[in-house]
Order: sequence, then structure tokens, then C-alpha cells
Amino acid sequence: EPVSGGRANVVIQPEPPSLMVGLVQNGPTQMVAGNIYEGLLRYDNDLNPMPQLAKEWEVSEDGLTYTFKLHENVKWHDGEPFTSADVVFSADQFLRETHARLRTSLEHVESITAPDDYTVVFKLKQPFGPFLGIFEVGTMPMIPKHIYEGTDYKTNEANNTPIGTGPFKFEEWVKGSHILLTKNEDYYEEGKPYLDEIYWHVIPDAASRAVAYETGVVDILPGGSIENFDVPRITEMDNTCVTDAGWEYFGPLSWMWLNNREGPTADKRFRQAVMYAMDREFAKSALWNDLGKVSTGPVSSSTRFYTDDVNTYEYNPDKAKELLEEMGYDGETVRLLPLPYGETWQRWAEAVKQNLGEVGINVEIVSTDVAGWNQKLAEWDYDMAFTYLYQYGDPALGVARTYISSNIAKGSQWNNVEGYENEKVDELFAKAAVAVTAEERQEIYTELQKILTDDVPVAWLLELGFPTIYRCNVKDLVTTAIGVNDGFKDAYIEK
Amino acid sequence: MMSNPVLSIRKLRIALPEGADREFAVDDVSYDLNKGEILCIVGESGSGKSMSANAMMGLLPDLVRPVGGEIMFDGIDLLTLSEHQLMDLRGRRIAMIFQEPMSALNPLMRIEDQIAEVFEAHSLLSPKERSARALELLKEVGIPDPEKAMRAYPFQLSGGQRQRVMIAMALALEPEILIADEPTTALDVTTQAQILELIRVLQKKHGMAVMFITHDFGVVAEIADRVAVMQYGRIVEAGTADEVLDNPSHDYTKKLIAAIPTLATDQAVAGIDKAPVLEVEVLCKTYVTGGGFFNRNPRVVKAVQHVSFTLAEGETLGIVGESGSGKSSVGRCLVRLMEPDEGMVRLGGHDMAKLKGEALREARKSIQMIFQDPYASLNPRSKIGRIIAEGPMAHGVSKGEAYANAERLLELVGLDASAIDRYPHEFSGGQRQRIGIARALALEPRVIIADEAVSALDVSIQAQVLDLLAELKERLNLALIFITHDLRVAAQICDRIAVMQKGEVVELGPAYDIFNNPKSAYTRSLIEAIPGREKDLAAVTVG
Amino acid sequence: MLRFILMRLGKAVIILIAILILNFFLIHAAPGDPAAVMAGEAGAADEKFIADLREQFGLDKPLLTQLGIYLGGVLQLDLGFSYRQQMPVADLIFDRLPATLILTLTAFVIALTLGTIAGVLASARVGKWSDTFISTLALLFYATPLYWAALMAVLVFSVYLNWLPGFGYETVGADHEGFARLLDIAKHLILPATTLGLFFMAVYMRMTRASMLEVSQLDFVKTARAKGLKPGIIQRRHIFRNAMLPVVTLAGLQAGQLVGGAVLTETVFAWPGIGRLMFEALAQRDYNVLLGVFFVSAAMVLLFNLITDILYRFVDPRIRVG
Amino acid sequence: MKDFWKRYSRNRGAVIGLVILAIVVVVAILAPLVFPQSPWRMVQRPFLPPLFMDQYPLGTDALGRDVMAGLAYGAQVSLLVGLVSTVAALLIGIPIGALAGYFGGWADDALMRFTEFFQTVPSFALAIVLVAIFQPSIYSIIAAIAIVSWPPVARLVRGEVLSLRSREYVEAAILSGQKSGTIIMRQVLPNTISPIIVLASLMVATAILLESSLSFLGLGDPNMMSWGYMIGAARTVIRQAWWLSFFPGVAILLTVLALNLIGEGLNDALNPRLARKGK
Ligand SMILES: Nc1ncnc2c1ncn2[C@@H]1O[C@H](COP(=O)(O)OP(=O)(O)OP(=O)(O)O)[C@@H](O)[C@H]1O
Ligand SMILES: Nc1ncnc2c1ncn2[C@@H]1O[C@H](COP(=O)(O)OP(=O)(O)OP(=O)(O)O)[C@@H](O)[C@H]1O
Ligand SMILES: [Mg+2]
Ligand SMILES: [Mg+2]
Repeated sequence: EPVSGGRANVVIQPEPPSLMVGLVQNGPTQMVAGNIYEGLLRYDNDLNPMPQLAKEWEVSEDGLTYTFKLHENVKWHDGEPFTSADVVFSADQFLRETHARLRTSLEHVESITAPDDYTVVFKLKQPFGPFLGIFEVGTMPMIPKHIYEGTDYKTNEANNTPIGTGPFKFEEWVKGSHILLTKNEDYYEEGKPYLDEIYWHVIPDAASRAVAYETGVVDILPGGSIENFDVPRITEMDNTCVTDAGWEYFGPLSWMWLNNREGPTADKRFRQAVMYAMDREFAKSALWNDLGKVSTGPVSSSTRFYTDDVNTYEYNPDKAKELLEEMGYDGETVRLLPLPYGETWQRWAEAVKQNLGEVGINVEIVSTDVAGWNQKLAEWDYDMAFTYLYQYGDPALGVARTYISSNIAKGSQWNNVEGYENEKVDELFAKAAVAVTAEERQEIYTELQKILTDDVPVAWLLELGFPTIYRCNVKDLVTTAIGVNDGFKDAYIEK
Repeated sequence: MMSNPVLSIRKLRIALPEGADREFAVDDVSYDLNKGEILCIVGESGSGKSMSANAMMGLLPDLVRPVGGEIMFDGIDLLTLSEHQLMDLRGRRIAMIFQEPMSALNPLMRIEDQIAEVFEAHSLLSPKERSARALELLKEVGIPDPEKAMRAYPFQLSGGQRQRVMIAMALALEPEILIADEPTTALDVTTQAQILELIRVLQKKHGMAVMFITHDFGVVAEIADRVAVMQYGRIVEAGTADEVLDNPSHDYTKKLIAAIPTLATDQAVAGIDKAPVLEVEVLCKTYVTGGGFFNRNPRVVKAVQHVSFTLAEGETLGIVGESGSGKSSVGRCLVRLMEPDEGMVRLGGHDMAKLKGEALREARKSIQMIFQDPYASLNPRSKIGRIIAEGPMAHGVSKGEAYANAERLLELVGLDASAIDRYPHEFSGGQRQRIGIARALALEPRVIIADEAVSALDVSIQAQVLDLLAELKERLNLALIFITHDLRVAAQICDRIAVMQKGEVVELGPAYDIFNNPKSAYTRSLIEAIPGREKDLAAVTVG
Repeated sequence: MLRFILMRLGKAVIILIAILILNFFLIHAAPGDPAAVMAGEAGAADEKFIADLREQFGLDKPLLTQLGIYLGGVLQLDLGFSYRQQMPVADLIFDRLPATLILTLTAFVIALTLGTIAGVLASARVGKWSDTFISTLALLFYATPLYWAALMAVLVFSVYLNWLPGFGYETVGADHEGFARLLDIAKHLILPATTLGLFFMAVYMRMTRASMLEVSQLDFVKTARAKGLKPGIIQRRHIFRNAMLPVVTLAGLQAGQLVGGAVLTETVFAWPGIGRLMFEALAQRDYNVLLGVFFVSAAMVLLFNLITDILYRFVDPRIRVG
Repeated sequence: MKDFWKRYSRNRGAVIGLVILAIVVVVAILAPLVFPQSPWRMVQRPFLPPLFMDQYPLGTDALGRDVMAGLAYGAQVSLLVGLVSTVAALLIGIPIGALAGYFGGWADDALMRFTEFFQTVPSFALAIVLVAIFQPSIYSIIAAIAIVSWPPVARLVRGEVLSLRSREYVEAAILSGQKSGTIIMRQVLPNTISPIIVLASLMVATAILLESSLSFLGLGDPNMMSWGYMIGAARTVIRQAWWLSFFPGVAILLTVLALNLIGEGLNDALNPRLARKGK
């Protein structure tokens, strides 16, 4: 039985640049802002939509009209009422300008209208299968129109004191130290939230974060806040629970970009050899603490329309050597960019370098920091590069972008960075997005997964598992497909 | 001889640490110090003078230990006293002053405090009284403006004033014994004369026994009641001042006294009729230091003011004067180690003061320098051969030729040609100075400037080098500019002498006239300040 | 004196501007820019997104124009705006500066006092076992990598013994007030300040020891002994004061450097200071913040040098009066 | 030379230091012979504790790599970085110091302002920025270390040259017609060697520490197994595998210690005047 009161001490890493999730969508911002802002929907762990600001919704037969009914007693943190005008403003004006990922999805939308204060209608140009999947808080947060309309969004003073509709209000942010959120007493769901306040502790060093949990300074370690090596030790502590739920919507999938344009990596056989040469099971157990799964292909197993009926690449150095022999690889050195986000990735790059070295591929690790990494990827200045991307629950949202040739453009690391071009694949992705029934889509995506696993445009590694660690007396912490990012409105501390 | 010893040293032996140049700094030394007398300990550098004095105070350096004998003072053997007992003695019953007035005072403390400390060390007087006594003492040692001097820091006083402060400190508790370790060596003649006078007066007044260490026989003649001569850690001769100076019995003493340059000069003036090689006209040099961006009152020193003279072939011109009078500055301007501000230096048809670059390099060949410090003037990392051959090689002489020439020069200055392959540290001071001379000769110059070329040498060696210079000058028909603060040396070697004061030449004339018939008051005061002048040391040297 | 200070300030301004210009070009030479970083973290971004950011930050202008704009701001004491944190750089830095100053000054004071005390003790017992012990310890401190010592300290005192907090500046959310808060900060300070201080303690110890020994050979010490002064007084009044002169110089140089040099300590101990701010700003190419930190820490160096010089004038009459 | 050695060996610490350094050098040289396989090779299960298997007496790291091989190869990197960056710093610092000290005047002023400028920027911060900007690699690390560590060299050399410049033997050389370049090279610099050698030995130590600090912050060359890298990598697993940071930590400590002891010994041996003090 939920009880009110108490404080949650949570780790946040790195320190978010801003809490205004409409402008900034990086991980830590989403994690904190999920308490302040809300979307129209949430998704359960099987990615089924659940009400949030929208209490109910309807999709027309032709899949072209989506109608949302809003809660009527919702107030912004500054006391102003939340209405459909805010929704229209957020989706049609604010986010279209600031939110790159949503902008792409909104291209399918013909109009957004508000017939009355509590109803919003989205009209699509053509059916778009994943449309109901874009309403979570990170993708389409609701922004207060009365504060932002007619202003320069990016320099608006209010960005420093974010105003949302969520269960917690922004209270204080001591840069470099902590962020404090306090309970929204006027929250529209009766009795919620239960917690009085949430402290987000900024602790830049991974080892210190583990110590912080051990010494009782923090009680919740969101996924990825401590190094994988520390996970077993921490989870063995008393009164410690762990869950890897709450990442289904993101389905983080790691792979190595392989530059399809030039060098040995332009050869399909070389790319296949890379797949065979890597001991991904070893990486999973040594580096990821046996969490997650060896990936079979471009679609994560938690994402819709996944199939395991594809070409698989078991660890097989001999096969890799054969393939290299066949293509006549001359030992040309390939540059490998590790992901500049922590030790695990560094180790992983070293392990891969060693794996590849053993089948005769010369790898030089090129070290960069975050900026250099982004730059090099965006400029296609690499041979192989680690990365991991989210899938957003649907191949049309999180998978297609990586493989369709229309997405080849310098300047972004979220598109077809590897430079893979395959007309057939382009065609199939286009068809799958607008197919109306799920069966139809499954069929197309299965075929796509087969083609891609044969071509190996990128070298898939693991479906990552990010365990959330918390004291067992914190209940209902992870209840949706985006886990901690969805805010702590259900969480309570058992007495 | 009064035999009322306040202190008697018997068979004192002081051991040096391993690896030193000899085993004992002081070896089997015995002497007495009588009440109310001044005992001079003389001897060359390193003979053990300081060590025996330091032993009395218990102030020997680390690792240097007394290993035998006794120092009896008031019925107790000082060598057996504990550090604590010695502390009680120091300053109160035996006081000491040192050679270097520059470094013997704590740079961070006011004079007043440093004097008051003596009382404090022995828990005497109240702070108020201490400062009153300090003032009295400063008055007694004759410091000008003692009130101001009390508040001053050591760096604000001149060398002589500092030495007076040291004496005041030593006198503070009216000690029975005052040890003075070369207290005047670092001072110029006039100041030296004043300090010697002061010590003598105070000694009479307070009835102290003074042990005065020096290497200068002039000083001995000036001040000593009794003398002890040291060599290699032993006392070779002791007696009253008159006995030792007038009638030395030990060879070493004789040699030392013989080496003292005489004040007598020849009347004949050489070289006057010969053609001038060097003409200097209205040379001026002013130093401005500490000025610039961050300091609004720079120190301005007019080191050379309107100096003019000529130097004839084969002539020796002496430049004398007190420390700081600008002697070196003149020398350095002549060879352009320093830029003169104004004036002309004509040498073999060129104006040295205006030349630049290659031309200057070329012109310098005919004017070379012998430096003061035989240790500092040879690069410790070069072999002798190279040191001498470098110059000619820089002017295009082949290596073989230059080295052959170097060997010849070494022999010329009385060294073995094999010296060519050795390093400077393998030579004694006198030998090094010979090397320096060989180097100067290597370029076959017409003029040589010797800036205090013998001041750093002990008297006996000094004499050798002076003889060598005189001989070479004759043989090579060189013109020599001889810069010195020692009038005795100047008297011995110079044909003509220029006397400098505050950058100006106050008198220039034949050496004989300068000494016997000085025109300027300054020259007269200089001559009067020469220690041991009354006691005609020259008489001894006749033989 | 005033004139001296004014002159020095003038010189400092020139140096600071030179440092800004150098660093400006330096960090713009680095691959990537803040827009790319922010785009990279945004989870998805396209060219428009990046172009918008660049325009917003003024990065689309020619480099020299950007420099001009920046310097213009600095001359009006405006350090610019953080691209990433969306607040004025000055606010950001001055929020963090106290933490750094507390940390480094504490470390500095610990290092200087303990270091000189140890140095004096060692020099007084030269050659004895206690000297060997102190000197060896100092060498060990000197040779231990700072971050390693920090890691070990956290492990032992914070994790195993649980005596002291292992990271952070104060207990977040404890809402201590007044003295309780000071106490809390002090507790957090102990580990980072000591580990940061270790190295410098070693430096001062060795320097003090050497300097004491050197000064004790000088003539005036012999004079002092000849006066019959007690060894204690000679040590204190004559040797120590003179021996401290070079130590003061070194300390002045280092005190300033400490401000910018605490990156490692601040990282390991999660200390919210400007060292960490700098490191993060560097990774994010938050140019203005980085420049700002360099500006402030260089200003600190100059300030400390000035303080040392003034102090030096105070201690050494030769400079004061002459 | 014999004399020098005698004075040097009188300092017991200095001899110990030399022995340690010699061991490190030998290890570095022999590394490829004793461990023909790359130190990056994953040879056993991860986190094998020390003394658990005879073949891997120091255990294995997070990827099952031999810690002992890592230490041996790390010695190569540390010494390389230490030596090369010190030489580079000397190559910058000596000419600047020598020119400033010898020519004085405005050249001195300009060069010293330039040096001061580098001393005003906090050096570790500057090193971090330099490495990050030029992207971590052995070259950028060495360059960065050299760039932040030359100013003391320049100051030292300038001070020495300034005092040597007015020595009589230098003046004698000027008078004998030698050119400035020759004088600096032949008369002046050889006499600054002793203090430079002493300083250099300490700089090697500092450079090793600096490299390890940079590595620790993730700014090491990812293709070079260095001690700092090993500690940095071990930091996250320090709780379950103490030996991963302990051994390289001790290795750095000992090497730096050795260099310091050597520096002190050299100082005593090269400056006999100072040697009398102390013991
Ligand atoms: N601190 C010391 N340690 C070891 N040996 C020393 C020390 N000081 C002097 N000596 C040696 O002791 C011997 C006697 O030296 P002392 O200082 O008594 O000579 P001195 O006659 O006073 O010479 P000077 O006229 O140069 O002062 C010399 O051989 C000298 O090398
Ligand atoms: N390089 C210099 N910079 C500034 N002042 C100097 C310099 N050299 C000498 N002086 C000053 O110029 C004056 C004359 O100095 P100089 O060396 O010519 O005297 P000197 O007669 O040779 O004295 P000494 O007998 O002590 O050698 C002195 O007051 C001295 O302090
Ligand atoms: Mg002496
Ligand atoms: Mg002179």
C-alpha cells in the first residue's frame, strides 16, 4: 500500500546541461525532466500506450486521425491551467522547431487542431504505423504556451526555472552538486506523487557513485550510473534490488559503424569477417556483467517486429580468416573509434581490437573525446566506430534511419553514417512505415532483417542491459517502458 | 715580553675530514695571548689561521675536529667545555669578528636588534637598556648618525660601517679576548686604515687581548704587538712585531717579507719619448641600474668621467684608486667589454669606441686583458691548450699552429708545455695566472690591460707574477695598463700612475712624483692609508 | 607601493589578454564544436539542428570576429555565456570558485605548515634517523601519483572505515545551517585537501630542509653563534626567517597554480570546483566556459604572485626599502 | 669521472635509486623478449588474482590480460615519455634561457615575459587542453608535457648563463674574438650542465607522473600500455581487483622515487659545495 512522504536520493550523470526538455534531449535532462514535464501518453513494459495527460484517445479506422481527450484539472506549476492550446503549441510550433527527432515524425502529420479546450486532433497525411509511439515525455513533452509563445525559446529566462505539469516541481539547482525537485501538491492524479522531494546528486566519477550508494548517500542508481564491474558487488548488498526493466522503449542497441564507402570496410566480406571475429559473448560476460543480449541484427528483441530468423554470426575466427583471405585483405590498418563514454566502452574497443588482431586485421584505436567523436562521425572520418542508439519501440522510428539511403548526409551522427545504399532496403522501409496492419509490417521487417544481416552495413554488438539499482523499500520505481525517465509519480518509500 | 697570558694554546691539533688537501688544518700549534696585547697571526691562505681561532670559540665547521692539545682560558681547557658552557663564554668573555662584513650580519634584522641580541643571549639588561647600550656602542665605534644606523638594515650600510657594527657587537659585553679574523681584508685602504685605528684605540681603552688574523704584513706592521707566522698548519716563527718584521729568522717569513712590494720607485721615467699606442680622450660611462618600468628612482653611477690619457709603446701605466672609483670601468671601456657613453679610444688608427662586429673583433686582437681572479678567468671545462689556442683559432689560425703556439707561450710564462692537456683545476693560483697571461699573449697584442691581475694572489706568488710581467713587457715591447688598488704594487711596476676618484682622474704623472710629491689631497690620503708605511718595510727588502 | 601594485596590475591585464587569445585559438583548433557535442547528446539531430545551434552561439561568424566579440566582452568584464549550461560564464565560475578556493587553500595551508615544520625538524636532526624518516616520507609523498593516493584514501577512510565522506562538498539535502554546515564541509574537506596537499607538503618539506641547511652555513649564523645565542634562537630568528625566503617564492608560484591544478582531486572526490568545470567544458567544447576558467585561474596565479611579492617585500627589507 | 662516482656513491639513497632505475630500464628493454605476445592479449579469465596461477604471478585485468606483461611494456612507455618529453623540454628551454641570459636587454625581457606567460597558465590544465585538442596520442602527450615543463628549464639556464656571462673566462673569450654562438656553446652552456642534469632527472620523474595523470583522465594513447593507463583502467574496478591499480601504482612510485634519489645524488656529486652539507 503506497505511503506518502520521504525523499529519493538519485544519482544523475553527467550533469544535465539544462532541464528544459523541449530544447535539450540528452539522457540526464530527460531523466530529471520526466518528473517536471509530461507527455500525452506513457507506455507499459510491452510498449502498450497508457494515459498520462491524455486520459483517453481514439484512432480512426483509416489510421489517419488521432483524437486525444485531456485531463481537465491539470495546472502548470505556476498555476495556469493546462489546455489543448498548450498541446497544439508544443507539437506544432515549439517542438517542430527545436526537436529534431520529433520533427521527422511530425512530417507525417497534416494538421494539429484543438476543437475544444480539452480535445486535440492530429490528422496524418498517410497512415504511419508507429504514430501512437511518439507521445512519451522525452519525445513530445508539453510546453507551457503562456510562457514561451512569441519569445525566443532558447534564451527564455524560464529555461532555468522549468515549468511543467509533472508530479514534481523544480526547486533548486546547485551546479556541480545537486538538483532538488519537490512534490507538486496540486498534481491532478489524486494522492500522487508520494514522495516529498527528489535529490539528484551530481557525482562525476563512476567509482564515487558506487561509493555514494554504498555509504547510503544515494538510494537509486539509474541504469548506467555505475560501471558494470561494480554491479555485482552493489547488487549483493543488503536491501538492494535491481531491475533491467524500463528500457524497452529505448531498446538500446550497440554496434560498430563500418565505413561502407572506402577502405577494407567497404567490402561486404570484410564486414562479415568482423562479425565472425568478434567474441561478443566474451564482451557480454566480461564487460557487461552478463546483462543484455548478443544482438542478432538491426532490430532489438524488445522492439516491435523483431525476428531472430536471420543470418547469425557466431564467434568463428577461422571463418573470418577465410573471408579475409577470399577478399585479399592486405593488412591495411583500420582506425577504430571507441565511444568516449566511460571505461567499459574503452575496454570493449580494446577487446575488439584484440579479437580482430587475432584474425589478422590491424586495428589502431583512435582516441577522441566526445566532441572529436561527434565531429569525426559527422564528417565520416573513421573506419570503425562504436556507438549505441535507441530504437524508440518501432523500427520505423529507431531503425530505418540508420539504413535508408535518403538519410546519408554529413553533419549528423544519427542517420546513415555508414553510407550503406540498397534500393531494396529503402523501398521496404518506406513500405513498412505506411502499412496499416501489424501483420503486413511484420512481414516486411522480417525480410529487411534478413537482407541487412547478410549485408552487414554495421557490426551489431549487444542489446545493452542497463540495470536500475535501488533500495528494496523504494517501490514502484520502474513502471513503464522508459523507466526512471518517466518520473517518480508512482514511487513510494515503504516505511 | 709580558707573560700574563689570558689564553694559552698548547699543542693544538685540528683534523680535517677525509679527502681534504692535508690531514691537519692546525698541527701542533702552541702560543699565548697576553692581556692587553695585539697578537697577529699571519700566513698565506689555507695555512690554518682561521681554524685555530674558530677552535677557541668552539665554532669549527662540521667534520673538522680538534684531536689534540688544549686551549687554556682562565684555568679551563676550552676544548673540554660543553656546547652549553661555550655559549656562556661566547660573546661575553671571548668575542669574534669576521672577514666579510657583507655576509656576517643577518640581512633581515635591524642593526639595533642584532646588537641587542648579544645582551639577550646572556640575559642581561632590559630591552630598553639594551637599545640604549646599542646606541652607545655605535657611537663608540664611530658610526656616523648612529640613531639612524640603529634602525637600518645591514644592506643600507657600507662595508666599513658594517665592520664597525661587528666591532660594536663584539665589544658589547667587554670581553677579555677579541678575535678578529681578517677584519679588513675586504675593505679598501682608507677604510682599512680607519678600522685598524679603531681596533687599536678600543683595545687600549678596554684593555682587551686581541688576536688579529691577517695575511697582510702591512697590517701586521701597523697594529701588532706580537706576531706568529703560520705555514701549512704550523707556527714557523713567533715573536714581537719588531723582531719578526725586522729580523725574520725562518726562511718562510723571510720569503714573505721579501715579497712585499716596496714603495720605492725609480726616478727615471721610461717610454715617455716613444710613440703612443693608445690614446684615450674624454671617456665617459654612467651606469643606470634598477630603473625602468617599475622603479622610479634608478641608481645612477657616474663611473667614468672625462678620462683622458695616452699610453706609449712599452710603457706601464698604473690606474689606482679606492674601490668603486671606476678603475675597472675604464679598463672595460677600453676593450669594449662595455659601451662607453662618450669619448674616443684610438688604438692603431681605429677608434675602438666606435667599432662594431667584425671590425671590433679584428681590432681587439691588439688589446688584450689579464683578469683578476685566476680561478674565475679560466673555463673549468676547457683544457689549457684550448683556452690559449681558441683566440687565434677564432681569427683563422689553423688548429695545429695555434696549439704549437700555445705550447711555446706556456714555456714563455714558465710552465711546462705538457700543461696543454690539463684542466685549470689542476693548477695552483699562481700557475693559473700565468696561463691567463699566456692567453692574453696568444693574439700578439700591443697593449695588455691587467685588472687587479695579482690582487687575488698571496704575496709571494704575487711577486713572481709581477716579475714575469715586467720581464715579458721588456721582451715583447708591450704597453701595459695596470689596474690595482694596492699602491705598493703600483709603485713597484708602473712608470706612470693615474689616480682615480669617483670616476675622475684626479692626478696623473710619473710614479716617482705621485709617491714623493703628490699634488692632490686625495692621493695624499691614499698614500697615508697604506698600512705599515711608517715602519719602512722596504728597508728589509734591500737584500 | 601603490604604484608598484598598479604597474603589476597593468602587466597582469596584458598577460591575461594574451592568455585568452592563445587559448581562444587553441581550443578552436580542437576538432568538434559545442553544437556538435550538444547535437551528439540530443539523441537525434540533423543539420538544421546543428546549424541553429551554431547560429545561436555565433559560431557561424568568422573566427576573428568571434575573438573580437569575446575580447570586447571581456574588457567590459563580461566573460560571455555558456553554450551548454545556458547561463553567464561568470555566474558559473563564481558559483564554483569558492569550492575550489576552499579546497586548494586548505591543501595549501596544510602543505605549507606541515611541510615547513617537517623540513625544520629534519634539518635540525640532519643525518639522524628522524631526518631520514621524514625525508623518506617526503620522497614517498612526492613520488606517489596524486590520483592514486586519492583512490586509496577513499577506499580506506571512506569505504572500509567509513570515517569520512569520500566525495562531495557537503552532505546534500542535510540542510545544515551555520556552524553545523561548516563542520559538515570541513569533514568533506579532509580527504581531498590532504591528498592534494601531500605532494606539495613533500615539496615544501624538501625545500625548507635544503634551505635551512644552506642558510645555516652562512656567515651571519656563525656571528650569531659567536654572540653566545642559544641554538633554538639561532634556528628561529636567524636561520628560519632567511630560509623561508625561497620557500615563500615557491609557495607563491604554486598557490596560484593550485587553483587550476586541482582537476584530478576534484574529479576523484566529486568536488564541485572549477577544475572539474574546466574538464567538463573542455569535453563539451564549451569555449566560453573554458576560456573563463583559464582567465580566472591565470588571474589567480597573477594575484598570488602579487601577494607573494608584497609579502616578500614585507619579509625582506632589501626589497622593501631598496 | 672516478671522483664523480665516488662522490655519488657516498649517497646511499642515490645508489638505491640508480639500482631501481636500472631494473626498470632492463625490464623495459627485455619486455618484448620475455613477453613476446602483446600486453593487450587476453590470456586468461578476467580478474585472476595475483599468485593464483604461476604463469601470471600478478594476475590478470578486467579483460584477462597479463598484468605483468602490462607492467613490463608500461615501463617502456613511461620511460619513453619521460625521456623524450624531458629532452624536448630541454630543447625548448635551454636555447630560450641561454639567449635571454646571454644577450640580456630586450631579448631577455621578451623571452622572459614569454616564459612567464607559460607559467601563468596552470600547467596541468594546459596539458589537458593540449592533449584533448590534438587528440590523445603518444606524440601529443609528449608535446604537451614538454610544452608545460620547459619554463623552469629556461629560468634555470637563464639564471646560470646570466651569472656565467659576466665570468672572466667568458669575457676573455669575447676579447679573444670568438663569436657569440661559439661562446654560448663552448664557454657558457657546458658550465650549466650540472644543474641542468639535476633538473632533468627530476623532470623525467615529473613527466612520468604527468603522463600517468593524463592517462588516468582518459587522455592516454589508447594503443600504448602505460602505467597510468593501467591505473586509470583499474580505477573502476579498484574494489574487486586492488592489484590492478596497486602494481602500476607502486611501479610509478618506485620509478619516480628512483629518479628523485638519483637527482639528489647527482646534485651532491655535481655540486661539491653543497655536498658538504647534510649528511
Ligand atoms: N669547512 C671546512 N671543511 C673542511 N676543510 C676546511 C674547511 N674550511 C677550511 N678547511 C681547510 O682547512 C685548512 C685551513 O683553513 P683555514 O680556513 O684555517 O685557513 P686560513 O689560514 O684562514 O686561510 P684564509 O687566509 O684563506 O682564510 C685549509 O686546508 C682548508 O682547505
Ligand atoms: N655593471 C655595472 N652596473 C652598474 N654599476 C656598476 C657596474 N659595474 C660597476 N658599477 C659601479 O660603478 C662604479 C665603478 O665601478 P668599478 O668596478 O669601475 O670600480 P673599481 O675602481 O674597479 O673598484 P674595485 O677596486 O672595487 O674593483 C662603482 O660604484 C660600481 O658600483
Ligand atoms: Mg681564514
Ligand atoms: Mg675593479
